[in-house]
Amino acid sequence: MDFNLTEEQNMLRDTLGRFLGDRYSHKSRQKLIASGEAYDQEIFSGLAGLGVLGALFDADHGGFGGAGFDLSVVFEELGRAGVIEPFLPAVLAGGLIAEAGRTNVVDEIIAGTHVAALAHGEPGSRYDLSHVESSAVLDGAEIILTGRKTHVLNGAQAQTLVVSARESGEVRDEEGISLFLVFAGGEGVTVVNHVNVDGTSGATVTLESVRVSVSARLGAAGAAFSSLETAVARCLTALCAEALGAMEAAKALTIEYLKDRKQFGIPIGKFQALQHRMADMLIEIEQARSAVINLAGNLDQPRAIRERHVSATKNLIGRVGAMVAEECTQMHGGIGMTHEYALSHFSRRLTMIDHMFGDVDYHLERFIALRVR
Amino acid sequence: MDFNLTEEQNMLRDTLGRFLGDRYSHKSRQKLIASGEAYDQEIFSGLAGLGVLGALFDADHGGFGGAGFDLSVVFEELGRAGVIEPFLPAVLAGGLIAEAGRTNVVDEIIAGTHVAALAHGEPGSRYDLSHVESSAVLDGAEIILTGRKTHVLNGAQAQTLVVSARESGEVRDEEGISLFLVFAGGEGVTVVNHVNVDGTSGATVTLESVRVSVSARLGAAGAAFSSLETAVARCLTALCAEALGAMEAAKALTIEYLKDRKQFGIPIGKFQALQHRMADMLIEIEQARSAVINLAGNLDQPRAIRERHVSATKNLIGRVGAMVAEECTQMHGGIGMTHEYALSHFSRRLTMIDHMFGDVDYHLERFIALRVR
Amino acid sequence: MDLNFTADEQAFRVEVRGWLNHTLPYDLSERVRLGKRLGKFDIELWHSLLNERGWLAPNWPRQYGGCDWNAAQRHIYEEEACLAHAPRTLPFGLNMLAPVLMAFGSELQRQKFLPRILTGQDWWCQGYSEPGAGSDLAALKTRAVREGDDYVVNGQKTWTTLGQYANWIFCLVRTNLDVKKQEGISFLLMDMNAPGVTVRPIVLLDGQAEVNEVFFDNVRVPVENLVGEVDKGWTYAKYLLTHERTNIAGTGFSNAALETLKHVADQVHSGGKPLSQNLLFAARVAQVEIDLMAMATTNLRMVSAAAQGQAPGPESSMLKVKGTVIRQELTSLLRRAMGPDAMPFQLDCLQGGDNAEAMGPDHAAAAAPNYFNMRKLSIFGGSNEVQRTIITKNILGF
Amino acid sequence: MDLNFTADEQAFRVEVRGWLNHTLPYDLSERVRLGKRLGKFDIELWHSLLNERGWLAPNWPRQYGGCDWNAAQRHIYEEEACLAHAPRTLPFGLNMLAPVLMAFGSELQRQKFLPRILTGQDWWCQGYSEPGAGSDLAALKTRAVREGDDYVVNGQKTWTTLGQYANWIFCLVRTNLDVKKQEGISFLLMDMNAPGVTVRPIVLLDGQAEVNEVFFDNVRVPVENLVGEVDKGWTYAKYLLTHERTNIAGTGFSNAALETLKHVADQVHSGGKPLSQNLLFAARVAQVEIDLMAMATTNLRMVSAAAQGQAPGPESSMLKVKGTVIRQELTSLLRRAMGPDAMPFQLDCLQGGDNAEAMGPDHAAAAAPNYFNMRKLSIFGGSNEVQRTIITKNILGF
Repeated sequence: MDFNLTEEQNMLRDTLGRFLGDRYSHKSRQKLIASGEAYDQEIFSGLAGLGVLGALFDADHGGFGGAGFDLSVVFEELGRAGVIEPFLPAVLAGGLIAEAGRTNVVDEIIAGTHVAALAHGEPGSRYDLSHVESSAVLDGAEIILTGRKTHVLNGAQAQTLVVSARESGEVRDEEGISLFLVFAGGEGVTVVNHVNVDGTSGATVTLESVRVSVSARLGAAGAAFSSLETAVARCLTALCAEALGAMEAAKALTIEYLKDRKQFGIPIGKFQALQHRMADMLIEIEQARSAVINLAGNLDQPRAIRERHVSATKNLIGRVGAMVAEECTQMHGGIGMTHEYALSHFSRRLTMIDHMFGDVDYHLERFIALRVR
Repeated sequence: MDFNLTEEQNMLRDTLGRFLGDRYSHKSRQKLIASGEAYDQEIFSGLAGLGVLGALFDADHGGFGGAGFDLSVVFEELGRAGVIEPFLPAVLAGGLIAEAGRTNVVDEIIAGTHVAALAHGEPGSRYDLSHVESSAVLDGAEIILTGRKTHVLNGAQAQTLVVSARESGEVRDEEGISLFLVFAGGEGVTVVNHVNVDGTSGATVTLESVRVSVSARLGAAGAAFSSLETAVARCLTALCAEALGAMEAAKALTIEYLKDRKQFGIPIGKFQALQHRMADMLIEIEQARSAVINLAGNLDQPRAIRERHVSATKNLIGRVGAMVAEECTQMHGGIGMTHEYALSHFSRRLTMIDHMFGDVDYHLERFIALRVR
Repeated sequence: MDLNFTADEQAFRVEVRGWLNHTLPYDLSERVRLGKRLGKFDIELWHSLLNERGWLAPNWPRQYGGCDWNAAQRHIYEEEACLAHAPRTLPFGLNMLAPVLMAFGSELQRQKFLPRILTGQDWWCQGYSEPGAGSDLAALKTRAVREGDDYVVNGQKTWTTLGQYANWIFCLVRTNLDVKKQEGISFLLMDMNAPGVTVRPIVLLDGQAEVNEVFFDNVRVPVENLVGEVDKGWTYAKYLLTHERTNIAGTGFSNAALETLKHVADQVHSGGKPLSQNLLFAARVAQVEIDLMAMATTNLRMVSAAAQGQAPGPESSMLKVKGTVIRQELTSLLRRAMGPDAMPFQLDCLQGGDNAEAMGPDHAAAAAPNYFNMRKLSIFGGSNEVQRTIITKNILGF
Repeated sequence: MDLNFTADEQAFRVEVRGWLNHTLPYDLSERVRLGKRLGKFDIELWHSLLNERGWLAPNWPRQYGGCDWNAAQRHIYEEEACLAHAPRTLPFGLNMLAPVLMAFGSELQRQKFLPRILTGQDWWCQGYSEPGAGSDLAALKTRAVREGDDYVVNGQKTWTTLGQYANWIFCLVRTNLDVKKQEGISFLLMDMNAPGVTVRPIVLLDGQAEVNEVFFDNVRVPVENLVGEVDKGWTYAKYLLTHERTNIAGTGFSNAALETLKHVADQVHSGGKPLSQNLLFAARVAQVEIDLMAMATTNLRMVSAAAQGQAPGPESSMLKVKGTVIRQELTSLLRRAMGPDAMPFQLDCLQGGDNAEAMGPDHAAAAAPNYFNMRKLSIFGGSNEVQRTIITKNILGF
């Protein structure tokens, strides 16, 4: 048992922290979002140059990392700085493309010159990974894709979409789902961008009889569910680590505020009621850190173990995330609610993370269902 | 809308409060329990003499009260003093006997000269009111009762048992349950007494082919469920009011302690962390009072409304009861855990009330199931 | 005790419901129901409709054009208005300034200002908080110095709700530096259009500019706009806090929000069945419903005790805290009910543009912004921390 | 990072499990499993079995007869012992007094007392708290006055766990009234059989006399029983609080309690199906399991940091609070799982008399008493309130 990062991971963390400390701020992010841009290409390229994207893939796929703790190190730092650039899509869609051996695309993703997005969610799917109504119909050497995909993370910024569609079975069957590489600008593909509450970008993708070659299918026909689940497990490792970083940032702001802000002539951090609530929050943030470690460290375990950790960690992160967002806002008072103060970004992001890939209750129920008997 | 007690209720409350203030103490109760007695006959008779039992029945049955607010006024005071004398059986069994028009028995119950107990729970029934395995078999003009009844409140102190048994249907059917008056000393009836954690007394009753006359049946054959549910609703009004009284007593002890106890040179009530927790507790006790009022005031409403209030109130009382017991103990520190300090009685009683006729979760789920659509 | 309303009260409820049904514009109530944002015009329209009916000022005595309703009537009106998704009325003039003017203002002030609150001629806002004076309100620094028949005011107020629409502001200002901080404060009425007043909107984390900073740079205020006596403003401000705080529990809002939540949980599906049939979600809803049932009675008990002339104790603090917790929990559950559809920030839809195609179910656009906006409930009007201290102080004596 | 145990550690686990399986008497582990009460004999038996194997003192260096296990080994042993339902060992001599003697005691004291802790010749108890000195421990009043070669001790200690069985007590006593309260305290070893020592059991709300009051009436203590320097006792007491607090999180206990709870929830039925299939109950169990999974890692992280020589910070306070919350929640759930069967007070069954017919399922007798008993966890060893203050002070600096 060893809780130390490798030297490479430590170096990457430090480099990343320094770069973001110098180049990324609440002000610059808010300005970017107000401008209507989904992300800052210069920052994204700069981070790619530091190896941030390479760290998300293993050596077989042209990267130099790819393990659970590589994901968690990178995303904790991204979360701490409140980065909205499209790194999660690289884990999600990028991971699926890499698994399918499409190395040329992966190389471009690692270089930061190509964004691929996973188009999987649908209007009625909520958090159910197997809910796929979009259809894939074989027509000679081509496949015809039809359907509507929602909440496609960075869908409008992507050159390539990884689209899930059903080749057989009923709406919520795990069997019968396939994944296809689709050119985002292709015929019949409509992508409508929107900004999310937390400043990230999503898109709604409509596929109207989109024709792709059979070779666009990733893996075997109808057998993509397991790959999807694995990719989401990796994405949730990243997302939970990002949440941890956001918690640490919110905590740091609140500690400073408790020291500096005076009411009734003394710093508000001297009020015992706030002290004790702060203590409970600090304890829970340590719990969140441990939960991220548990997930990152069990990502390569057999499915039964891995998925129990996925649900345990996402549940805990969701609970602690809400606590941190709400308590930090409350301890700040009005100032913590203002758009121009950095806490507002972390509150929004922590809250929205609970809406991604299953919330507190969804994962609690899933954890129970996954009980090892 | 009127939140004032009637003049009679106010008088009864004051008289009762004075009597218990003079005659009842933690010390005397602990001594009684240590002696092995289930209750103090003198106290019981004294309270009966004040009209406490009469207040539980309406004029048609020889009492002078019987409404929801009569129950709540009486039991709040009993709870505040931590009375363990057998008043709940008078509501439960007494209420069922009264409903069936057996006025001679009711007269004795009101006089305090006769204890009747409801023998309904069974080893596997937990909180399900319709779970009755005990059987009642018609044999000419007699009925043969067989079964095992558990957690019979004051069963070993009762002269008469009101026994539920099934005449038809399956184990958890509402149809098919009947109630019978059974002489506690009768042939085939074995009653084994035990003391509960909170000092009250329970019993296990075994019925081995007990023969009773058909006239011992209360009401129509197999149709007792509705009466049982009503009696339990009345009992829960009393029990929740008792819990409220216990909360008020625990609160009063804790307030005194926060004022008197010094640590680090100042009264611990000056520590803001405790102040704020105390404030939350005070708020919840007001909620508990309102919940008792809601139940008492809706006891005569149609079943759908009444039972939603039963479950809402029992759920809230269970939650607040645990909070009050745990927080008051914690704020006291070690002294709050000692047997000889009165708080220990209220903690135990509040905790055990959650185990009677359905706990927090049981009633939460029931409240959902009773949703008016 | 009797939990039933009298026949008169029931008749009153029918009257209120009928009037709301007939008068409240459908598109306005729909926007309230869906949590969309209201503009100046919407609020002024609703005020004028209420004023036509004579129901704009339930708490005011008749002599000033109020309804003089008793506690039960006010409660019934509040309940019906919320369930009908009527916009809330602006409290600043109606419930905050007016009682102070009635109790402490000059006859001139009453005659000048009270009617204009009803007609909508004046839109009042509140100038209490300052950057350095939040929970510690008495630490305020905005100075008013007497020069001839004027006070000259310099300083800054903040968190001024809807100040961007207001033409008048009532302010606590410091008029005496030589006494204890509570004793050097005065209560001034100030024209927002006077030279030297600047308003700067503050955007909050829901993306909306609901509050403002208000700056005073040598603003001249005629002495006749001083309320009551100089240096006695703290007394008037405290009067506001313990009196006339009707509906502090917000049970009407919570009842309406609960109905909305249940409706949504029946519509939205999760795992192939309505969310309302998911036991974990249903349990959260039931838990808050049970708490609300009790709080509604706590509220009525306290309203009724006040009506019987019992001195206001810590009850309003209790209702503030519990009411806040319940309202915030309801917005949190509505947000969660939306699942991923709570994510998009749909500004067009929130602002009610009809041409905007909304994503997700009905309430999706407002769910997250309202959740964030409602965080304010536990911060403003005396933070919940301040309320908890008041509650315990009342019992412990320190 | 690597969450796996090494091959050596896994082999160690097998060894521990094998030994426990072979050595731990079945009736003893059954009583632990069912939460029944243990007597003096039970504890002494288990100590002697461990001592025979050389495993009684995991934290001690080998020179004193300890195991000198590293953090991982101690963790593994703790986990296995709890899962096997072994009795806990007495911490007073082994984990509290011994480290102080090793660090600050005289050679004579070490040679005299350490072996007798292992052999069971001495049963130590702790004399810290007093009626007026709980969270504010330094306010203690028990006086020790030097008279010739003796200290004469007068005063009272309280909450002395299992003091009724002890023949020795280590005490904090006041030896100097003229200095700050922390600076006039000394650390004394006292013979419980000395004239003037009286022990009075305190019955707690679980009906058990687990703790005691200890009275000192002119008790003479030879000067050689003073540990370290006079008036420096507070330093030694604090040393205890920040060092050698292994297993403060109690993850081993909680793991075992969780297993028991799950087992019970499969056995007990509610509404015709196992309680474990009731989603609300299952959700409560799952929630605490998830918290425990994280805390187990928090615990290992902190143990591992300490092993790498990082100075102990507020981590042990964090583990104390969270560990307590989890353990208390587990006893609360077990109590609730029992339904009405948690009500009877079955003293005979608790004390393990075989002739007593127990009512309800296996764990019914102990469920409520253990729930009540475990309320102590958040009170003793530095109340959770004191721990919270420590945690925040560490970060805020005040």
